[in-house]
Amino acid sequence: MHVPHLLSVVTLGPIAVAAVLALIPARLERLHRWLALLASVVLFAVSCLIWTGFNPNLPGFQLDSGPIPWIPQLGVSYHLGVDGISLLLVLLTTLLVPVVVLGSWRSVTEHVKGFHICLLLLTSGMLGAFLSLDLFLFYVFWELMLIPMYFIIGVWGGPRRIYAAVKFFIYTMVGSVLMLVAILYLAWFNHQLTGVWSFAYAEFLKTGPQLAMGTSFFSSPQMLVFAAFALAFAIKVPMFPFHTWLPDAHVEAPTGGSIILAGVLLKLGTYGFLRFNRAMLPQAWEAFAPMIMVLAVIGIIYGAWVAMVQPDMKKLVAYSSVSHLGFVMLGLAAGTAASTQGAVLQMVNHGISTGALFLLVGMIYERRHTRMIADYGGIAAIVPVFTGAFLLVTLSSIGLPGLNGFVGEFLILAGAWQQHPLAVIFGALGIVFGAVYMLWMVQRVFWNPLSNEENRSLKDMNLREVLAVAPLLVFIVWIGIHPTTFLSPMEAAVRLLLGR
Amino acid sequence: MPTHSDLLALLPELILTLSAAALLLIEAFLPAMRRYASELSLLAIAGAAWARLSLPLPGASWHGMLQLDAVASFVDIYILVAMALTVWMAGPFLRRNHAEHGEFYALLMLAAVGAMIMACSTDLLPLFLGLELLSIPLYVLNAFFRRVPVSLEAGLKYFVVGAFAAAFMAYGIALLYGATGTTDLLQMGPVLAVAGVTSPLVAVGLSMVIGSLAFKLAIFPFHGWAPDVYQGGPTPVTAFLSVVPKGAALVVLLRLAQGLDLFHLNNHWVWAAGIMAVASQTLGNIVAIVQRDIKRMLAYSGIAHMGYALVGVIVAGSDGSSAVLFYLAAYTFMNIGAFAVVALLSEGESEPHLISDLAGQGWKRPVLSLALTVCMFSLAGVPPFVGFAAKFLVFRSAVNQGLIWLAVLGVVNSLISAFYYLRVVYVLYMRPLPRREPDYPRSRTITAVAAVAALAVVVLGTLPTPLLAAARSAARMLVR
Amino acid sequence: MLGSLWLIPILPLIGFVLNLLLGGVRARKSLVNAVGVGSVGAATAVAFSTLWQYVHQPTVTIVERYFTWIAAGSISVNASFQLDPLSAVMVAFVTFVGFLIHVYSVGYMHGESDRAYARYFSYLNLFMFSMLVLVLGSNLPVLFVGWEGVGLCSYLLIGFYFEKDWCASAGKKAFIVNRIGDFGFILAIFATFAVFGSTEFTDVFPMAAAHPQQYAAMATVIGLLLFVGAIGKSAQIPLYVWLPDAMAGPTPVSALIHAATMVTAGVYMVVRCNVLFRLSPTAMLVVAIIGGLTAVFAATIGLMQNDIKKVLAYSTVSQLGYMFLGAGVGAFVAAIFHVVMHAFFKACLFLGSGSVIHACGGEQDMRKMGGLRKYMPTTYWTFLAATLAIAGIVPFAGFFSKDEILAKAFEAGSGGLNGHGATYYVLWLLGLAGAALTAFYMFRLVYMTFHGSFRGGEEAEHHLHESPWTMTLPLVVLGLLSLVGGFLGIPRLFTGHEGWNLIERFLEPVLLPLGGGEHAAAEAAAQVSHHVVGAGVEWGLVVLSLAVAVSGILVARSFYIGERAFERPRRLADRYPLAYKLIANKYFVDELYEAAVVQPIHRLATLCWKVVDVILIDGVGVNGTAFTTELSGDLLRFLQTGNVRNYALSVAMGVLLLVVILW
Amino acid sequence: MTPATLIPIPYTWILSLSAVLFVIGTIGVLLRRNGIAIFLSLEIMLNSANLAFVAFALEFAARRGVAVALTGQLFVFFIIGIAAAEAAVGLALFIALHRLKETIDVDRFNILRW
Repeated sequence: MHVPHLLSVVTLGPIAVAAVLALIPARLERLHRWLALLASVVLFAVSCLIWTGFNPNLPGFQLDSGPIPWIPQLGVSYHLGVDGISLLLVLLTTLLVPVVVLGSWRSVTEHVKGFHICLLLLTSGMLGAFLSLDLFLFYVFWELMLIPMYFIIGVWGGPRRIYAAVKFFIYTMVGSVLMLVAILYLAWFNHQLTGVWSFAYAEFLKTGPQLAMGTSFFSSPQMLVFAAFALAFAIKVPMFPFHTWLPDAHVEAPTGGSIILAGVLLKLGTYGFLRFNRAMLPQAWEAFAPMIMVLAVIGIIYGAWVAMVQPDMKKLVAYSSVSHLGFVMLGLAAGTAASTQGAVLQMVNHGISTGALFLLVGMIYERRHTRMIADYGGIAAIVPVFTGAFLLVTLSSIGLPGLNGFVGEFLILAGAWQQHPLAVIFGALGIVFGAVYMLWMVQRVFWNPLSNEENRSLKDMNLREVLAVAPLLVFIVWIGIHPTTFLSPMEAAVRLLLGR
Repeated sequence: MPTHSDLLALLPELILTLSAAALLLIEAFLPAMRRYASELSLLAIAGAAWARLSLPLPGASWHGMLQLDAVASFVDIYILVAMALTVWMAGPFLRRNHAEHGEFYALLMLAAVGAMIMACSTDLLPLFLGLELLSIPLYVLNAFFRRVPVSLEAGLKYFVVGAFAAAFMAYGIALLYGATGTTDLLQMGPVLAVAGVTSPLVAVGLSMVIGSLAFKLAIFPFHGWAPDVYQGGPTPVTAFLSVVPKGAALVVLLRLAQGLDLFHLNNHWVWAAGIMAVASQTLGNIVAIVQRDIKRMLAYSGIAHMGYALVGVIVAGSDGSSAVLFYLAAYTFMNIGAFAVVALLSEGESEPHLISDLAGQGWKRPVLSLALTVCMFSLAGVPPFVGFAAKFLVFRSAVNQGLIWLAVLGVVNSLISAFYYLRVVYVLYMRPLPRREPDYPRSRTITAVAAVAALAVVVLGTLPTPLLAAARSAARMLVR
Repeated sequence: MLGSLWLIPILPLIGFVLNLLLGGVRARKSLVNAVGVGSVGAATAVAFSTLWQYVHQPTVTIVERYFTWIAAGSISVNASFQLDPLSAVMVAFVTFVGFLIHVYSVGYMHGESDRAYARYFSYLNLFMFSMLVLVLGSNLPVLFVGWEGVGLCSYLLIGFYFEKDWCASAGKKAFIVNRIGDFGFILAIFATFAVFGSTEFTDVFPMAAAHPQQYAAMATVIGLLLFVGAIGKSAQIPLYVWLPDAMAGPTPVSALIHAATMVTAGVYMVVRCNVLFRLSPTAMLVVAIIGGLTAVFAATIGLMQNDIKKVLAYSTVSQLGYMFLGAGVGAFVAAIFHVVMHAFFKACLFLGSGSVIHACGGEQDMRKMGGLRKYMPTTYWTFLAATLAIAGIVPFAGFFSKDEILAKAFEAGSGGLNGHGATYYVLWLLGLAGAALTAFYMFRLVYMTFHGSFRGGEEAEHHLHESPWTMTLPLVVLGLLSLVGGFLGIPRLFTGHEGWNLIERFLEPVLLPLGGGEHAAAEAAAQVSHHVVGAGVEWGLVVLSLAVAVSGILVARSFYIGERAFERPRRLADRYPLAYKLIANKYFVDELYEAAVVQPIHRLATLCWKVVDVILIDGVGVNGTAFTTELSGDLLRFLQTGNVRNYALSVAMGVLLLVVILW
Repeated sequence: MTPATLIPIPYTWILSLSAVLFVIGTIGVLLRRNGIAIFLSLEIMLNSANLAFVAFALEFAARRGVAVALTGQLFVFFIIGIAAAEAAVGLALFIALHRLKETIDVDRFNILRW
């Protein structure tokens, strides 16, 4: 079935729904929840429409919405489009939103209205950032995500939520302001070459590679522009030295916030690297790839190690994200078709697995109001279903073959091996450490004697919670057994992107 | 003898002046009418705006002393809007503080006239007159609550430094006159182009003129008065003070920069102004971080923002000028919106407006807090609000002019500014209401003002095209 | 049936899912039995009918492709199974032994709660599925799926009694140590992709065999990496430490996973990739050395264990060592032969010990046993058969397979295989010594457990009883197999011609001939060495190994039988306290690892967190910047003195500044 | 007496005087603490500007051979007027301040600072 401006519907729909919610009095909390749930499910349905309407054989962008002149004086236009890469991430995003709504059903008890409005605005921001084909538009959506996320962490978060929220906001902005200058510079350069003012991605794809490489870093426009973009994305990913906002944000954010944060926001970093740095500034990419690879490998091992010694489940999962995203960056930096596809798939995998982990941790937190591993132990007998779900997700995140995590890591490493076996050797160590910290946590939480009497009265998952997790588990197995469903749509796009 | 057309050209100013006089008379002879002073002045403003928009722009008039072009009209409208918002919120504000006097509005209008004259004058004489006509009422307005110590102190400080700067202006004009034999900017330009700035008279004179304009803008190092005056003065006056004189002064600066072509006339100018701009941004932002009083914080933020705007002035040209004009409009809405909220979220004029007193208001006064939040994010330059569009334009002009360092320092500064703007937001929403809840007044009118301003911030931010178009056409007039 | 190999693993998988659900609803045990045992039984039936068809047609390699599993860029992996003699043999004994042990478990686990019972069988079924995928997989990644799958099941089943923390820890240890091995394995897969552009056995091995010189170098790399995986999975030095701990799991699990099937996966994988190993003398040598050392090393530890299962565990490690020794000397067939035989007798031994433990009410310490012969005859006789088999007494199963390996080792030495003759001689001697030790500790076990008089105390003695038929039946079957199984591979020596060595003849095609080059020469040399060693020498070897075994048995008898039992060993211990301490504490290897690997990493990690993250990046970097900014604000604010004259001054100064700059 | 006998004072002298006056005024504003004194200094500054205007006006008139250079002279009148206006406001302010604090020492008014 054909819907005109399908992408605009997906991107701006949530804002519209948020506006509707804004008009409904705040005391009708159940109504807000149900409306948000309904909206998010419909949103997922619509993005499935995009999937069905998507032609995997076309490498370029499809289903374009626009370009519609927005600020003609500056050559800014509203232009959305989807290719195989963004398609997957859009699906991931829309899949996670209903999960978040369900997951926050009990955990978010005050300012329910505000929460769902923020969530919907955030959704628009993320989708817009994935879909926009105009860098001004992209920047607007990119920053637009900050505000609702700032509120979600700061209002519904834990004890140190304000610190975490501000840290998140400033940290992210540090990167993005320089990116703004870089975008302006690109636009100016594009004007120098073509004589037209434009922020269109397509334009920059043509003119970006013509930026001079110069002799040294500071005399090289392309490298400087690259660095500006890279900083913004490296912080979002987050790559090794820029990751410290993540643990705070994750630990303090409410369950829903953590899911979105880990599930989607981090992907914007890796996506940006692929979409902008890799595609628009190829020569600089060549120059920087080794550095990125080193940082990625450091991130893999460092994240795993630090995760290993965390006493707090959420923090552990947060650091595990640093490690997992390291794999993605490794795949991108290696730059072979296989590793890149693996990286993109791994973005989705990480979104699903880590999202699920945060969801589950949130569930148990609701019951016992502690995330300290030491407060648990031996609860497997009391909450078998929960244990089963958690175990499955754990296995997926440590890359057990047959589950999604393995496929991504396998492709990344196998693809990277052809170019950089050394990096792969170190990266593969991450798989070992991954098993160490995850299984150690599982043992201390679920196995071992029941140390804490308070846990004896734990309730197992109820229907709502099962419904919240189920879709994620389905995808974990699906991607694990038949990844081609998700690999084939992106193949053409990746080939085109690397071809440049 | 002024011709008929000359008078017509100044019709808006005349309307305002006359209604100011009328208000004074009402104050004297019909005290009963006081209550409607605010509405009456709104009417007058509307009339003035109508006159400015409907009448054709004659361009040069009054023997070429006034240049009533698109720029002038853009600034006039902007001044009128700012004033309308101020007047609108002033009504309930004065009522609350039992200071409901017609003079208030009369003085506001005269100041506005002064600003409008400044904006359209291409000769230093009317410029100086406008400047004084703008300043003197403001001295009074700042000290309007003459029983409130801080208000008086604000008045004093503004007066002393203002008069001091005015004296510099006068002497500077004298020197320029001496150097060029004329006070007409348009004639001055060619003369200087030949003579160059190296002659001491010109250098000193120019410095004095620019300096006293920079004083109006509260650009470092002429900013000293701003925090104290903002903090002390009555909030609506502060709101007015924070936008109208700046608009006028910036336009004059633009006319100077264009008329004398400072950018090319003397490459030192770029450095001088660049340093002043960056210094204002940095100082303003860094000191704003540690402020407890929101009005004072907004003063420092204002210093920073004029720093950004000055970048546009440096670039000049149609790009820079349009950016500056857009910036003015943007700044007006977000600033007045913020001050409107501040006017409501305080227990009294003599009380300090502590940021911490906003704790928990976010969920208690949703509309008001949302407006403030929008203004804060906009001031911080976060899309999709107009503040972002404004900064974007300014930095864009800088980059296109090859002044990338200004752009980079600018964005870094706006990053720093996020610190304190965010603080206001999290105090509003993320801190609990204090046990002893402050009983802040409620006023539909002021809430409306805040809401309108916030709405404008959002709409102009998402659809900047019309405003930008106006700014660009105005700028084109400026450059020609 | 031949057209649908997928049916064999799928059945247990279905069983797994169903049992999970049954566990969820706390179904009756009988139902769980029906599903759990039934599914594996069905799988066994299908397997054997398939094999029946398979052996009755010219032995070819059947590859079944089902769908493309992973495909991106140059990487493409099919989900596909292959049936060739090797996988046929594996499938046959895996399903068969697996089935028996499922039956046995019915009796052994009946004490568990319904839920745990269902969980147990679901795990066991999942294991069967994974193991079958492992042996049927037609390329390395699919093999790896099974490989990790069995690892997972072993993790779950070792930690089956998860509320006991040592069980949970043992499970975790098993998984992580295996992961270290898998690290090598997966790198090997990547390397294979890089070198051959495919990982399909049917693509890679012929290619490698055709151009030995070309691939020799990479073969070494890949071979060694693969072997790292094998070391992990098959518990060789230095990664054997997990297997003894794995005995924390239920005994049938130890029998099935940690003796019969999973741990032999490493051997299977090496044999499967024999082409690559044969291309690389280095890899062969390493395999042989590791195997030989492990064989003896583990055996020595086995000498002094008192936990009946621990003894068997170390003996398993040692036997696996023999298998790798075999592979390392090029006796791939013998290795597989030993795998199968070992599956029979070691499963029998474990099940027997399980039946003993069952009888003694969970007691595992042999010092508290003794004289059980008269209480549980079936267990005793089957156990004895298996013991003789592992000790290598004619004509029991172990004799043929182990003797084959030793003989090949000797040949390798005398034939100077790959020019490492001396080393191979040493390895042969090690193997011989290991044989003696094996005979000794196994009979020590038998004597301590079944002979003499019961040392477990009065009321424990009352509960002694023979196990139910579900447990004894598998014992009997396996006991018989340990007796006659060896006849599958009677060497030419006995019968005079190759014909009787069924297994060798059957597995021959797995060893692709290498084409051309010095490797062919090396092969030839190896072949020649067959005949270098004359019949006389071969008989000598046979007699020698028999003598060694018997002597071991006699020593054990003299140590642990009769009224002066246990004296000699005690005296020995007193005479060599150091050696005693060393061996009794398993050479302190676990402690060593703890101190040399685990603790350092843990400390390093803590350092990264507390110092790098919290102090350096966050403290100095992030908060430091924020603090500096705020501080400078706090200083700068004092420029604002509040004194109007200073403001005027700054205006004047500003003008002056402008003048200076503009002038 | 005839005008011819008058010796014109060179305008530079007048300029110098105005410059001196301006500096004096500036220093006065910066140094004096008494409000009225500051205010007077401001007046001095403005008047120095007047002097400068007049001086230039004379010079230009002489150069151009016209009776009077209007712009300069005009400016003087406006500045005088403005000075008066400022005087009114300023004195009013000081009175209010005196009412409040019994002093017009500007250094005493520093509640608002930092």
